[in-house]
Amino acid sequence: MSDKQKELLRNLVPVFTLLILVLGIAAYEPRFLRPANLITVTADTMTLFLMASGATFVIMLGSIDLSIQAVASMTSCILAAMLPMFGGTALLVALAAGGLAGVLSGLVVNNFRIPSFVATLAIGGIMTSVAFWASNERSIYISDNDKSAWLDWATGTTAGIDNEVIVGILVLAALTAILSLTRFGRLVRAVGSQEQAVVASGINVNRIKFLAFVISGLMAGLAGIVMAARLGSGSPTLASEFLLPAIACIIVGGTAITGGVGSIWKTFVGALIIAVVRIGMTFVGVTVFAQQIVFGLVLVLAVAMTIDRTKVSVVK
Amino acid sequence: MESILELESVTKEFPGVRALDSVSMHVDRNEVVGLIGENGAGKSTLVKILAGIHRIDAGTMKFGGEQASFRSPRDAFDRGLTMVFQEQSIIQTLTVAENIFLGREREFLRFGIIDKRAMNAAAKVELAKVHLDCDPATKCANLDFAARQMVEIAKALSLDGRIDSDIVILLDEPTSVLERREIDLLFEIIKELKNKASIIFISHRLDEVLQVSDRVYVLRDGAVVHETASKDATITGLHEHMVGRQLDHRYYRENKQRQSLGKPVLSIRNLSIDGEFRNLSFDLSEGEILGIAGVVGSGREAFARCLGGLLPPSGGEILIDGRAVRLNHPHQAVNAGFGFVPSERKSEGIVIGLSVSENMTLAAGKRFSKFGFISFERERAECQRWIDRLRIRTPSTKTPMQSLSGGNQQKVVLSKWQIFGSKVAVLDHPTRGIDVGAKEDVYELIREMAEQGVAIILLGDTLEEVIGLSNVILVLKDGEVSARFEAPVGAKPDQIDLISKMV
Amino acid sequence: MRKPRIPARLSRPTKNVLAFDTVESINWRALAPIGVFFLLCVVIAIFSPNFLSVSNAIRILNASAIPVVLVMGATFVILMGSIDLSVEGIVALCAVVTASLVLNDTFASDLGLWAIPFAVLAGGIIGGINGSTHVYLKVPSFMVTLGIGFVCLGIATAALGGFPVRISDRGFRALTLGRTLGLPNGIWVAAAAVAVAMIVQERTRLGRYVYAIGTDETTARQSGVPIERTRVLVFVLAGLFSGLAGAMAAAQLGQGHALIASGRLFTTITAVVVGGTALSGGVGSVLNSVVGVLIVIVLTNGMVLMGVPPFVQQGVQGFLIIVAVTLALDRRQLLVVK
Amino acid sequence: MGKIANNSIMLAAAATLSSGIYTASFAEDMTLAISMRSLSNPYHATFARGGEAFAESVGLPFEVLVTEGNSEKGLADIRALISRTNGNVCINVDPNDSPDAATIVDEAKEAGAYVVTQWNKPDDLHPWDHDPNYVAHMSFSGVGTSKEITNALIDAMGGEGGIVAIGGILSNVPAIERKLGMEMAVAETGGKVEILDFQPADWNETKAFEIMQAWLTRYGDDIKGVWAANDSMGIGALEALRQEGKDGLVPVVGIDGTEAALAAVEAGEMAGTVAWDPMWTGGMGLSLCHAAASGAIDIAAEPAEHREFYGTGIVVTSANIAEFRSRDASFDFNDYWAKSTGQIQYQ
Repeated sequence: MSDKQKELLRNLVPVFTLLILVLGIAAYEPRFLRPANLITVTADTMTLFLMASGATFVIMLGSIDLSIQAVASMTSCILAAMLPMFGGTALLVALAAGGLAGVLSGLVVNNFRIPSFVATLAIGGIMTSVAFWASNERSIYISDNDKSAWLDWATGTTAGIDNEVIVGILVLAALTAILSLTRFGRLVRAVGSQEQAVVASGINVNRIKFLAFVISGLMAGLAGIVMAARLGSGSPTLASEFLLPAIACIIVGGTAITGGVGSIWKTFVGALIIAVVRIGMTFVGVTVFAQQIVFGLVLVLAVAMTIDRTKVSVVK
Repeated sequence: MESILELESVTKEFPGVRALDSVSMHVDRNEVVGLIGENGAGKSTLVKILAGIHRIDAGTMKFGGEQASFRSPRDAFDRGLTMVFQEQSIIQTLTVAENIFLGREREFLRFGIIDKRAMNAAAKVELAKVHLDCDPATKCANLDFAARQMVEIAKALSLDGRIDSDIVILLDEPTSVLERREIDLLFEIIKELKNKASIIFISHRLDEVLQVSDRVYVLRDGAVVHETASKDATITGLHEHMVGRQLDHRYYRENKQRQSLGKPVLSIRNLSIDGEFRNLSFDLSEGEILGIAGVVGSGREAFARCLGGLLPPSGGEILIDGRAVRLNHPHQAVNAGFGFVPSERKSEGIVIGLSVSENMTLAAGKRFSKFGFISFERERAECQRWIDRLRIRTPSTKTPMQSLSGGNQQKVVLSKWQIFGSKVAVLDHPTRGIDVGAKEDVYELIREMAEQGVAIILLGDTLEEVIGLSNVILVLKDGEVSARFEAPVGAKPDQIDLISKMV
Repeated sequence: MRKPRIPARLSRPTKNVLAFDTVESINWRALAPIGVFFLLCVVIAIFSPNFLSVSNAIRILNASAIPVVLVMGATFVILMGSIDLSVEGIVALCAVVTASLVLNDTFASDLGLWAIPFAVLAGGIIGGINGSTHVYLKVPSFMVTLGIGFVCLGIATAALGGFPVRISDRGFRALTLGRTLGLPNGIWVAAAAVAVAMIVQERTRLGRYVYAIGTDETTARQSGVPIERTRVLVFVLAGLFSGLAGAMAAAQLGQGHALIASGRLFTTITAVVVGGTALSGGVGSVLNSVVGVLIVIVLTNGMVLMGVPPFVQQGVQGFLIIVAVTLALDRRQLLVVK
Repeated sequence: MGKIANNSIMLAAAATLSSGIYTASFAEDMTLAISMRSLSNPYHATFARGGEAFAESVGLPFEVLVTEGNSEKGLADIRALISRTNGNVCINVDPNDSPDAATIVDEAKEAGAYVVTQWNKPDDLHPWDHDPNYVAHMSFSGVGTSKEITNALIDAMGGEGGIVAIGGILSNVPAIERKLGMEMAVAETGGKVEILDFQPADWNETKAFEIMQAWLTRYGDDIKGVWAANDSMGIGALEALRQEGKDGLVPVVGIDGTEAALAAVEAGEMAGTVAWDPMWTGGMGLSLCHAAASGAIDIAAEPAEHREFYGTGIVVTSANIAEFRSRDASFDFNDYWAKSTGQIQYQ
């Protein structure tokens, strides 16, 4: 029983980390705790979470997806370019384009046996070119009409809560269900933990990896769509500087970069930790010169706290 | 004679298992001591204590007359106790010379730079001691298994002349991968070594142990049960001490061996893998247990892995229920009806990060899910049934796999294929490294599987196991079938007969 | 006494699923990156004959100088199975340190070439922080170096309030601008870095231990290889090379600022992998990485020479990297591809 | 121009009287802030200093926010600031990307905060549609100044020959405008000047360096001039030329007026650059914003040319560098439109 409690405690470390950060900031600036502000902070975090949510599957395999930033930018361009002509179909096409990027990553990793680090980096480059092509090398504005007609689900409010938060929570629920209730989710964990044994059990591991990359692509695509909705435009650089924070929030949440251990809610908490640190610095009034330094240090410390070393033998 | 190494009432416990129970033994200067015992008898625990990987719980260890407790294999090595591991400790990406002096490059340093010429020259000296004629600058990945083994022995011998104290070399199953002439050479080397060092020789080949050693200890269930001078011992005598009884038919549940077999399931026709085995053909029926005997390198491991879909065949046919099947990938093998229990349990048998039930249903997952969603209750119930039936010691179905003992882990692996419903179980050393009680449970399960009509291909840990369990035995030698023995209850072939066909 | 020869039969360790280590394939595969490099050169030369001029070769070598110095460190880290994401941060910070120590428009100092040891030292110290945090706090190198990289960039920005330090010391700038024997000095510095890295890789304990750890950390530990110390030292080494690269970047562009290294990180890692070094560790060499850098630089150079439209360049580059790695990487040695 | 400014101050004074009650308590603990890409480039570092100088002059707390090139982060920080200050804040924003401006204006409007935007905004977003919170938009004529500097380059080349052009991030609005201005200037030469190649270097020095090297191989001595969309890339190209001993022989122009580029112009290595005045945009943007928020002026009553206006971009070449260096760069924070060069024109 005490083992179980320890396990539970270990699992909750990221949550405690988040609480400590929130309370720390609140102690300095109580306005941070106002419900409206908390909802805003959460809403602002959701695009980061969406991007990281799918990539969590890939990282749990022990692989990595570095194409998510380029994929998100690309889908924003496709959405913005197509909305005026095709309306809601544009949403589906943009999402499908994200999924297609995942398909490509999966194929390259599986069939050419190229490490995902390089494969997805390269696919990211290709997606950037697609984004330039789709956008005709410009930022494309989304008109208010199109926005209210097709993107209200992402940017409006429902019962006083920003829709981004609702989308984020739906994704959190859906992906958590996939990860913990389905056979696929279990196999993702198994592959990350001991790939050879899964192969020897007759599982088509390539299919698992492939699906994980597709989910990652789809979620990055969704992140791009929501981003486009929020910012009212699509641009080949819309999601730039998102990649490393997204990977960071997966790891900060306690998912092992070596694979096998992790969950979507941890990524959710990780994204909130990253956001709270960043926004918290603005709240506390940390000078902008020190912000990057503080952010870097907090990142390392947060991982030092949240990572579960009992399940990882060799730290690389 | 003076004792170099002395163990006095050494006890070592692991959760739930007393691995060593008050073991006392000594090794004298310039002596070769044989150490034998079945798997699970405590040999590997003893080795790990000597190597400084485990600490002893009670008792004393003296080395060179002084109380000793090694902190690490390196510590033991530096003080003169060196071992050649069963699982090789050669780093393949380094050269021969670098492996021999790994961690001890200091003597070749000139202003922080390794003097490679000096190191290679010194390595050459050590290699000469094992009569291995190869370039010390060769990468170890380019050597074959036997040569790497010799490099390991050379590494152990490099202590000679570098430290003042006596040297004890522990050879853990050194002959298992060697060919006959290499074994002969090794024994000659051991004879030469006796002038410089003491040797502990661990092997399951009793004839070799008697041939090379001066004295023999027999371990069983974690205790020394017998000690004798080699010249006074016989193979059968040692064997009986090892298993603790006269050959007992009940041990292998021979009474449950099926007399009448079901319909034919598997036909193998001229199956080959280049460089491993050639033209293997046989038929297997429901409930039949086919034992495969052969030394390492005979091709039997490759054959087992081939049926597991892990090594694609280069020629021949495999028919299940009369239909040809392709085995280029494990999932093809599994869907064809093969259930492969690998010898490397930790890396290929179980997924350490998953729970007991998740491991059990790893292969049969589809049966426990609807539209991809897992039916947890159905899964739990089924797994609980198997846990009860196989007497798997686990607090619950959700227990992480890593907290189970080796024997219980192996039962989980076996149940994985039972749950899946494999027609042909391919068991590659199913009792490797598990304790005696669990072994009997495994034997019981094998008989049950046969009773239910599963055809079984067995690569046993010991010859005795193969003989005891099988209906029929194929002996492989250099990749070809050298003999076939029928093994009906009451008319089992003799170990000697098999060995004569193996080597 | 009979002497056993090394049997010609190729062994196949049965415990690995897909591990074949045959003598011939290793040698052939090791040359593959060089083959890819030449293939690339031929293709570009067909479209643009100017590519094969001596002056362009020098330009390519010159553009490769800083990346080569960077991959010297990164290769060791990757050989160990770790990764260093702090490259951009360390280079930027060390470029700022260098620029501030030579004759410049912001600070009153004039160390000339003596600034280089300080920059290299600064890099080494940051590398030491990377390594110790990674080893002693047991945080994956990915996250440690990411975080420390941010910290370095932050310091480089804050120290100057966002302004660059401009170097007015012509003598110092000779580090990259001057020529010796017809070649820009930067190339010589890079060559020296390669020589040092080769010596470290082949002739020092550190280099050998890196392979041992990358191949099999447990066995290495049992053989008495000081794992922790080696890991820290490798990050220090990577920091030293990044520090040198920082000094070179300052000399090349005549200034030091926080953005001076932007874009260097992924180029560095791509070059290491394209060169044939496995991200899982144990397999590869600093020489491979030199070829990797040349491939990446020639690719950039070639796309401008061939007039590939700007907006597809990233896509073409991504595609070609996949092709290059497919050809260059000895993936059969990898049990599983992550 | 000056006249208009004076008149509007009078108007503003009148407005202050009328709306004084409303703003009196408001201005008391107002926070002033600047938001921009990052502090690690000289343009924005100076921009922030301008803001700081104004904040000091009125004794109000001052904050700097950076987007780090990430629109979402920029927006989140602005939201956090608005939330923390309860909307009692004036922000001078250089949006990361033009569409961000619309979102920022919406946020400000909702919370009662005041914003001035710089450089980037959608063409159809206008301050007068969002009175009073969207105070003004300040910019520089990207096309116009680019055309001017390109003409300076063409002059330096002697009126003919091939040029190579290095652009910013392809989809970036200033990058597009600057490229357009360059192309227009080249077109006006009637074929005497030819663009040999255009490559984007994403505002990055090192990329510009490598591209310039490749061009030297491809075009060699056919390159008679180098155009760069900003000074960083110009310096990168210059260093590539220096490597070959061609510095000073091939004229290079950039845009931004960084200290490095000005020094290069003085040394005769660069043919010219365009000096914006980030100190002025940073300080005056905030000053105007503060004036509107505190009621010193009635911004809603101001004419369009006071709501969307260009600042002064000075083309600096060797001919006027000495003059430029010795000019009086100081300005009066209360003389809001003194340096305006007219209402923003849309193409």
